[in-house]
Amino acid sequence: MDDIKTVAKELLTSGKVNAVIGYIRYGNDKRTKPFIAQKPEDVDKFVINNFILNNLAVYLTRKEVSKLGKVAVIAKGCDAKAITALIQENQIKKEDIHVIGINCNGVTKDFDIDFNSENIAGKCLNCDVRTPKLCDSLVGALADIPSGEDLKLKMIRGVEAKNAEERWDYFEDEFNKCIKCYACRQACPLCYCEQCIVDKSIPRWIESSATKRGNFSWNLIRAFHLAGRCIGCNECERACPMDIPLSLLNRKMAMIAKDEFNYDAGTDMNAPTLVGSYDLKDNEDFIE
Amino acid sequence: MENKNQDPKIVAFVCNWCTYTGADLAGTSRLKYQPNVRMIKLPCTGRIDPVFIIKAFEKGADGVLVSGCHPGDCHYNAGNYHARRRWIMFHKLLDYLGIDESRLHFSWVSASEGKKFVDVVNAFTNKVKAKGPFKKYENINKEFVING
Amino acid sequence: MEEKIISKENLLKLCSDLLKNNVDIVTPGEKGYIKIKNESEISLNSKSKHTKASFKEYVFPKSEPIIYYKKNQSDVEIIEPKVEEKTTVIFGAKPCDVRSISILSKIFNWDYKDEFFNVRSRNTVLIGMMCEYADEFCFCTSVNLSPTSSDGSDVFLVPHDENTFGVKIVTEKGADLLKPYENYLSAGNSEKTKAIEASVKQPEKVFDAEKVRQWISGNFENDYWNSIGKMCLGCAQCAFVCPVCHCFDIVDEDYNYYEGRRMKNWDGCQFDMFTKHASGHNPRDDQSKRYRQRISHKFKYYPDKFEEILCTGCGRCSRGCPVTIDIKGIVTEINELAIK
Amino acid sequence: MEVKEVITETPDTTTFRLQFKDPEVAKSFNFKAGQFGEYSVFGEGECTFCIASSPTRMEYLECSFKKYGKVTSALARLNVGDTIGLRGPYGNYFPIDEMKGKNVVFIAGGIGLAPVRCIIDNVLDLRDQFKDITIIYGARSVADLVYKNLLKEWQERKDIKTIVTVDPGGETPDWKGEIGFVPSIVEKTAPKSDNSVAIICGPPIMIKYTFPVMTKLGFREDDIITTLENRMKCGLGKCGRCNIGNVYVCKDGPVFTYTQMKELPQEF
Repeated sequence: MDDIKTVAKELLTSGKVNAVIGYIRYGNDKRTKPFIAQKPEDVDKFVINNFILNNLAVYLTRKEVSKLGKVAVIAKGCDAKAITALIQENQIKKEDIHVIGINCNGVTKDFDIDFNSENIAGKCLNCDVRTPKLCDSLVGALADIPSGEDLKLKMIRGVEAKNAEERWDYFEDEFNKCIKCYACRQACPLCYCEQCIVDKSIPRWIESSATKRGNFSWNLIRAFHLAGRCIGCNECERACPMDIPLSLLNRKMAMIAKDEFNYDAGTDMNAPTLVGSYDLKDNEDFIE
Repeated sequence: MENKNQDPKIVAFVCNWCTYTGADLAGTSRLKYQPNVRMIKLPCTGRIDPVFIIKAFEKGADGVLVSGCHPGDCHYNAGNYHARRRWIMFHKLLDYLGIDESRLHFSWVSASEGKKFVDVVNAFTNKVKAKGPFKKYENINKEFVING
Repeated sequence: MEEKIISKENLLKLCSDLLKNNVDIVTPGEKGYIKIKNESEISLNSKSKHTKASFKEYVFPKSEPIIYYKKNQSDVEIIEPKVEEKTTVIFGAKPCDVRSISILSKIFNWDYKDEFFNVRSRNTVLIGMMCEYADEFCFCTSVNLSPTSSDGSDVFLVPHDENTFGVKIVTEKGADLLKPYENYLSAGNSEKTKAIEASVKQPEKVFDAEKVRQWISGNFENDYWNSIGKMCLGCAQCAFVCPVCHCFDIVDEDYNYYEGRRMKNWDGCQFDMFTKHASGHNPRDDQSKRYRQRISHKFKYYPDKFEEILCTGCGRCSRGCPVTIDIKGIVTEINELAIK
Repeated sequence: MEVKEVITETPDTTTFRLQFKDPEVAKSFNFKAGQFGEYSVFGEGECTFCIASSPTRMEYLECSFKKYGKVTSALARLNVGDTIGLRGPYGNYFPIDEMKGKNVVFIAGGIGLAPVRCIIDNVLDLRDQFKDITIIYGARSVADLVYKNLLKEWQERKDIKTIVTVDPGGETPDWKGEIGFVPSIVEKTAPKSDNSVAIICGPPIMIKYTFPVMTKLGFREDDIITTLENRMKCGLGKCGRCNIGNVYVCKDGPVFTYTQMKELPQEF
């Protein structure tokens, strides 16, 4: 299996791409940050380890990056799903990017913690895309990963078990923490709208104030706009400075999409999107 | 906002071609239904964005009724199929967040179903009346309200 | 400056008494600064990591109404809200956080005086505590602060050991707060306090703020800004957790057609919408320009205007940044560019 | 404030004539030419623009705005008798005292005439204290010219020189004024530059190309004055968005000389 540096260097020197988006170590050994290499020698800083948390697909739709021309991007299995979803939604073209897939051995929940069964990210526990489905080159080798308990799923089940009133109270409290910094939106690879619904002011559908009402509506609509689109990279939750358990919403929506339509986001770049298509046999028990 | 128990506020988002015409038919047929519904006509159920429903609740609606053409009858061929798929996701999300499912009602009412429209409105109004005002949403609305 | 000693037991009693006297106590919790209900929740750990957000929201709330209006026919009635005059004690804040109030009061009091801020800060008593936590993102020493600085605090605590704390009474306000509880305090031991303060590990001083200021003045169009702009995702996490970022937005909200309120909400300079004109023209239309504004505002514009660096070196913005854009690293690099 | 009169200037530009509801406030309110206000439609928000009438005519205030965003659209929907809010006056003003005894050139484009009009009226009311007065005004098309009646009035006055121009392609068959972009008309007109002050306001692109023309004509950079525009919210130097370098446009502006503008970071 090829080494990331060799692959990236080859892409840059041959001129196949103008830039490679990857990870470099930052600060201590348990932290990385995204980095855009434009010169072959920049590639030497690239690392692949258990702390490459960022989903680099978020950069592909950004104006500052698309200016660079054709880019290569390092993608874990979940990141490759995001790229697939972006292609599905016609935001990027397959031929404009080069995906360097990595055989992923799991990542941590956050930086600065050890990689072990306690700290492994929930999304890695039952991961079915440790080898990315969509990639132009593949690097790294698979190894055993620690197993752990999927706490978030347990939380979802916990919320489901509550009655409606308790659920409302729970989410009202959680959402009330929101400060409207929109880190969740900006960190999300699929939140690429040029103007977000919350920034639209004529009329103002979603209030920008961080009040209970504004927060509730914002988090509700964010979850809905990602329904059937969220690929579960969980970057929103990691980015949230107020520790709102956003995955409780996104994952629940993905579960609904699976139950209702047997749909998994980001698995087939040629498939129609979930809300962009329909089936005559869709469930309508709830409609009178 | 007073006397909410007797007088719930209901917002109906209806499609221009079927339900609205159905409501018209109810009118011309002199059928009576409860007057709590404020109807908002849209070109198609496919145009009913979930933010409309959120906004309705924000502005104090106790119930929201969404209605359009039966499957297969859409004036634009597939608008209601798209809408249906969206509603499946949306009503499950609202339920998960703890918004009482019975405050949001979906129905198909065609242009010829004046009677069905009356029944739907009456049944839904009674249901919302029984539920009483939407206290939970009112609470978050009234944060920082004038005079405390 | 008067110095006293207080035992942990008495400190808790003091908090309990304050709570009984209807004083709000805000203390660093596990996730953020929290208003406590019981004195046992108080934070006495000088080694704890910074909370994710600062206590800014207790003096400058994330959202607050500035006026209410009631319309009838063509007339409008305006009701101005009153900020409640209630004493709040910020207990056990780090020296970098405590400093934020005096920095912020410069902007809120030049020219027009912002009463919302002033009423709150007047009623806030700051009990700072020496800090024994330093990670790679801390740089208080570089912005002329230190983990032992009582600058900005009304009362400053220095833990002597697990059960005793040195109490420095820094301001009148601090003395007034403690006056009724004098019997909890005993004579001070400033020698010991000094020794402990000297033993605290100080974060390394990594840049010279004055050099950085000069470099920024002459390098508005430097390519260096572009390299950051490419990586920044454009959220306002950094601004919202920052103890001294103070930009805000003003929007109207209505309950119904006749009644509503005008809100003052936090806003951040990394948003595209922040400076976008109605016509579509945007003076800062690129992420690198927006990031340049952030750094320049903190290390040049604010010092130029108010002689105060708009940064306390707490490192929150970097710790929380989704893509680890490290302000300390960036300013250090600027410092190196300046030396060259 | 009560809307007393609504004047439709162009299809998308409206002028309001406003009067204070409270006579006490009306008595105490005063401002200087060039200052701006924060106008609000309750429930929609606030919006910043200059006071377009002259401080020498205090019986009413005027403001002109172009329908663009949320608040201006809401303003455009208002009728006579409606109430709007006004905070202000904010910002600095044109140095009218220093301009006395000098030649004055006013150059404006599009809706940029509104802030200039304030000072023009002010100067005209004190006509004998100034020397030659030249007004050069341009708009995209004939339909986009604002204050048509005033323009006519100015053109009829013998003691001032008024030139009105429209961009090429914007003329109508019966258009009698100049055709051409403002900078080239300024160059053609070549107003006297010694002992003169020029006041310029218009779209950024017009200002950008007029500056070199002015320097070429021999105007001192200190004597070229313009008013800047930025997105503003508070008007009090707090909220941070109108900040350009060290200055807050809402406090230290909106009136700047060319010299001052050159010192600022080029970010407007």
